Amino acid sequence: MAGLTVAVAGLDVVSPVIIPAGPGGFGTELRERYDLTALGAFTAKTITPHARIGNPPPRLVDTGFGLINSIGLQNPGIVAFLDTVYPTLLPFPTHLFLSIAGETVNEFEDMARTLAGVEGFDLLELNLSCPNVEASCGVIGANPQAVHDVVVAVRRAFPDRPVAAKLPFEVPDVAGVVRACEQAGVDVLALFNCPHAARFDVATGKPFLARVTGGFSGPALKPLTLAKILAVRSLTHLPIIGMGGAWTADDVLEFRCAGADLVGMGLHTLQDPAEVCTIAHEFATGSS
Amino acid sequence: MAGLTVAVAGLDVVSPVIIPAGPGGFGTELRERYDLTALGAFTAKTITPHARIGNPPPRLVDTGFGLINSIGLQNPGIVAFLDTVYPTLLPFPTHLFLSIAGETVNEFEDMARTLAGVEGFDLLELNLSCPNVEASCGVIGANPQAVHDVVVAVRRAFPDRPVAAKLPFEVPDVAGVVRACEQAGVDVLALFNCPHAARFDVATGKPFLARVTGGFSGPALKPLTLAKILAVRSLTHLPIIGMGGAWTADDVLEFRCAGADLVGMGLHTLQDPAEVCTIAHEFATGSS
Amino acid sequence: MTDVVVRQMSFSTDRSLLLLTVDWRAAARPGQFAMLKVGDWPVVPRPFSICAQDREAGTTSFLIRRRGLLWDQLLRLQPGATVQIKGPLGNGFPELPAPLLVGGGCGVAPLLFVAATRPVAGFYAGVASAAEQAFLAPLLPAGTVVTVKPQFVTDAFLASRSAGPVFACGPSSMLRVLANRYRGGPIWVSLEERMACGEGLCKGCPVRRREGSVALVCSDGPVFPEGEVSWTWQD
Amino acid sequence: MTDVVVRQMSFSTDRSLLLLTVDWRAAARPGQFAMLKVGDWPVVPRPFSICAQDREAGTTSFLIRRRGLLWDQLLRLQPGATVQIKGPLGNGFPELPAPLLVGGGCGVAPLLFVAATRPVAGFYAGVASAAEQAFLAPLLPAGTVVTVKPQFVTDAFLASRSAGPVFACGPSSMLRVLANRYRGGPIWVSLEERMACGEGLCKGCPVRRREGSVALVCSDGPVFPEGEVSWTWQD
Ligand SMILES: Cc1cc2nc3c(=O)[nH]c(=O)nc-3n(C[C@H](O)[C@H](O)[C@H](O)COP(=O)(O)OP(=O)(O)OC[C@H]3O[C@@H](n4cnc5c(N)ncnc54)[C@H](O)[C@@H]3O)c2cc1C
Ligand SMILES: Cc1cc2nc3c(=O)[nH]c(=O)nc-3n(C[C@H](O)[C@H](O)[C@H](O)COP(=O)(O)OP(=O)(O)OC[C@H]3O[C@@H](n4cnc5c(N)ncnc54)[C@H](O)[C@@H]3O)c2cc1C
Ligand SMILES: Cc1cc2nc3c(=O)[nH]c(=O)nc-3n(C[C@H](O)[C@H](O)[C@H](O)COP(=O)(O)O)c2cc1C
Ligand SMILES: Cc1cc2nc3c(=O)[nH]c(=O)nc-3n(C[C@H](O)[C@H](O)[C@H](O)COP(=O)(O)O)c2cc1C
Ligand code: FES
Ligand code: FES
Repeated sequence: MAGLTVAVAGLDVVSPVIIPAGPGGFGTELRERYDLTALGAFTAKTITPHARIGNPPPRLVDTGFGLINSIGLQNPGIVAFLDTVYPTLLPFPTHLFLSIAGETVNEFEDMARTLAGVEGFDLLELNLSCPNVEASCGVIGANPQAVHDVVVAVRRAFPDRPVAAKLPFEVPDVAGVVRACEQAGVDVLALFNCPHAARFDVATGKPFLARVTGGFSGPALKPLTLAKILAVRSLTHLPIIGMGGAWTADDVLEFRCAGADLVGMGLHTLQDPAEVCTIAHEFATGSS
Repeated sequence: MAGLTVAVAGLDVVSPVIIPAGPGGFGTELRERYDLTALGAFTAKTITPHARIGNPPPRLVDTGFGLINSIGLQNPGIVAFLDTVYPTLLPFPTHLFLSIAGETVNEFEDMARTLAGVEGFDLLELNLSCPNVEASCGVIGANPQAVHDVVVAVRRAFPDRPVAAKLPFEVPDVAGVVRACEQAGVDVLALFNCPHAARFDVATGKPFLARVTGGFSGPALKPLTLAKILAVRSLTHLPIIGMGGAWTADDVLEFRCAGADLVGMGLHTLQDPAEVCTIAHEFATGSS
Repeated sequence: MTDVVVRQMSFSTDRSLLLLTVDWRAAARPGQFAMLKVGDWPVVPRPFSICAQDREAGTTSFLIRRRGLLWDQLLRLQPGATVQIKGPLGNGFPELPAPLLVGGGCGVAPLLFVAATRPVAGFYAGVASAAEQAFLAPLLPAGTVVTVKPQFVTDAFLASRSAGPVFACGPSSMLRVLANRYRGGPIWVSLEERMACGEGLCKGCPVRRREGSVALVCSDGPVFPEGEVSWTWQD
Repeated sequence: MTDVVVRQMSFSTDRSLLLLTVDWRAAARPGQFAMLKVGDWPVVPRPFSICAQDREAGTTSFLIRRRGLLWDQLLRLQPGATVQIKGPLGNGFPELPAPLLVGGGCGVAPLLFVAATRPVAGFYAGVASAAEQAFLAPLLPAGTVVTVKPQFVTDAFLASRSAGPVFACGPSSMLRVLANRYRGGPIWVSLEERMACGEGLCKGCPVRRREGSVALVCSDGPVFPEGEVSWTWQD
């Protein structure tokens, strides 16, 4: 395998393999236990204006070829995150991306302003697409006008570092949303968050998850994700972080064939962070 | 397992397991080689006003947990179908459903009128959702007004037997389309046709399929299909034929938990028709 | 995950339980668990308590109940085959000298490991069938009280009027009966929740603490002082 | 699909070819194929030509090249394990008495079966490496002309100035060279196309006929008179 380093939104990225928001947690544990230097980037789990305890259990159900999760953005809130978690991350061994979600334009803007004053991370990702919360942060990404408004406000409050927009898997008007991202000044598209999925226990007739549906991820998704990334690639020159089903080094290459610049490995990170780092390392060094 | 016969749109169906349009071909071969009596129904592959040679090869690519197909509605056209294929099907050993696709309201209406004069089948399915043709029959199902217009015309021309609408996997306004189906007089919803998917050959960087994307089916889809069926079930009392990822007898039960009345097994039929008949038989007789 | 070789597989006569022994010498404490996976599929590993370790032979054993997708894959294994493992994970039981052990079903697995590391004040095991009883008998320390369904292990234990610290593992209904009715000493419970990472990353395995915060069964547990655990979830 | 037991597996020294022998006595004609699947995954079976049958032993053999997902599953098999099979499928070669055989790569598989059922006027086999040549040698009839890459089997065959009916199987580039340059008699080609059902149901494996219609490789073929096949696809 030839080495593959990538420049995205002004960042030199040592490997196209990144860890997307959520499956790697906030980074404290990973950073202690694994050698993350060969990763292109690590994205910390989404943080919100206030602490969230997340959804009731069961939060997970396996589907054989993937996993449905219903975490519900469990996080300590931005203040506690910056006070207690963030200091343990620095300096981070690779590019550090932070992910935020709000329910209103103001919430996004306030968080962005706070983070504009915080050193040590390289990109701000807007989670416009969490499938596991009822509030509007779960659906903003499907609405071109809402996307536009959030991004414009964030750009104003957070002018100096790149901003990524993480879009939902199911968007009625993809072209409209992509155009809104371009016009409002997004630097990177993160495609996609998990689509809605469900499983039922046939013994009881009841759903496995407390909240019935959750977000689906894993290798089962790959063929669907690839078609969607290809469609977006034909609409824009913005750099794309592709994710949803990437598991192997060949998958990373396949995502790049479809038009992704960087590739996130969510479920794989969650089951085996060391292996994801090894795959990243193969790309970083060109060994295999 | 308890026996499970179902009444749908006035038809007594011996088993909830059916063969959906396409994977079983037109029925001639299946009828000769397999005992179809325990199936709830068999749907013949979609026919169109004129013969179609279908898409260039490669038409298939495997994804491990499923298959992407790009058949492109290869069929002899309604006239040749009725002259040469249809007579070999009768009498059909279980309920026979026919599937049609047109590019305009008129084409649907004309085919429906022709079929209104044809005895020997039990339900007419409108394929409003083929992912593998560029013409409008691939997208009608995503547009409430178009669905309404097609169904109203078909109902007028084909008044005496039930009509099913087969909807696309990706519908921006599901509630609108379901309402259009109800108002225009659809008897059964067939949910769903295959979503768009793609795979690339990393050795060449090129897509595996001649037409780049195709329709995805197989067990990988099940969790996504179940969430979508559940959403439609909350919108309507119309009977639902669920499909997209059903493989085992337990899957059939799981689809029914989500709200499906009947369950189509596409990919499984294509690899092993005998096994699908056995599963159907278990439900028909209550043995297992 | 690390590849390890299957040394031995033995099934109960009704094939509802499997004792799986693999070549893995990771130093584990009783109450810790490992994530196991067989082949490529299912892609998500499952958590299983460490049931025994043989330091000399360099092996670790798991007691696995018949259930779901992974079981079908386990059935295809032969000694010499490879499985993937990640661990040991979790906190384990405290280092108390002579606990009372109360286990239901596969909940006996971590307690067997406790009993192998120290003298215990009593061992109460509830099993589903006579076949399981026969299968577990050689693994249980002398003097273990075994109840078979429809008998409840909690009834036998409470009737014994034992007193002292308890380590309990089993279905949550069983743990709640103990929590409500045992007054003879502190209880540590080993909880189960669906897991994916097993190491605190995914936040998939929450349990509410009485004071309101959320703990993770995999990395804050699976063993908790019973008094800390809230058995319901309120927003 | 039917479960059948693996009797024997032998690999070429470079492990690029596998001769897989299973307990399956379905009566097949040379040129027919079967759909094979290993375990639950990949879910779609793959087509492989029947390469040999031993009526007495009740076995059937396939010659399989290293490639893709199924290969990884095949590597996990041991004799005694079970694979799933559907067949025999397809039309097979015509019953001509003494054909000339020209095969490239795994295309030799169906031709080996032809040669086992009748005297042949000549056998030309192109292989990828010396390791493959050594592996195939005991299977090929005496007098077979073997070419090793970068030599072309079509060059050797055309240079021999043979005449008579030809059965050919291999990469489509090879078949097209034969079609363009061989004038010594009729040619039957065995085609490859991606398949899913193997029995004419899914319409996934089309080939255009010169007269414009679409045939299915699985059920109208895989063997076609060369003159019927259109090597390009025009709308
Ligand atoms: C710390 C810990 C230790 C454990 N130790 C043991 C042990 O020693 N022996 C043992 O037999 N089991 C043990 N378990 C339980 C074991 O992990 C589950 O029984 C197993 O994961 C389910 O099998 P499966 O996933 O293959 O079945 P699946 O077919 O995947 O499960 C069927 C359905 O049940 C769901 N499911 C999966 N896991 C669970 C679960 N834990 N609870 C409820 N539903 C679930 C699945 O999502 C699936 O939809 C332990 C669990 C934990 C958390
Ligand atoms: C009638 C017939 C007879 C055959 N006989 C033999 C035989 O005797 N020995 C033998 O080794 N092979 C034979 N083949 C080819 C064999 O079926 C493919 O090589 C095999 O299916 C590919 O392996 P895989 O699917 O596990 O790889 P995968 O990993 O699934 O394939 C890698 C990629 O290639 C694609 N692919 C799958 N099949 C094909 C194909 N046929 N052509 C091009 N791309 C494909 C897959 O979709 C996948 O995306 C035959 C094919 C046909 C149609
Ligand atoms: C357990 C889990 C938690 C997740 N949490 C978040 C999150 O907090 N914010 C977010 O933007 N995406 C979240 N995601 C989505 C991932 O960032 C990513 O889009 C997805 O996992 C990619 O698919 P893959 O798992 O198949 O690689 C989560 C995914 C999983 C599996
Ligand atoms: C090879 C193939 C051909 C298909 N052709 C048609 C078709 O002609 N008309 C149609 O409405 N659906 C067609 N479908 C979709 C199926 O009817 C069905 O929606 C799908 O296969 C269900 O998913 P499953 O394969 O996972 O069971 C086809 C599917 C496959 C796999
Ligand atoms: S299983 Fe992932 S946090 Fe516990
Ligand atoms: S493989 Fe299905 S029609 Fe040929």
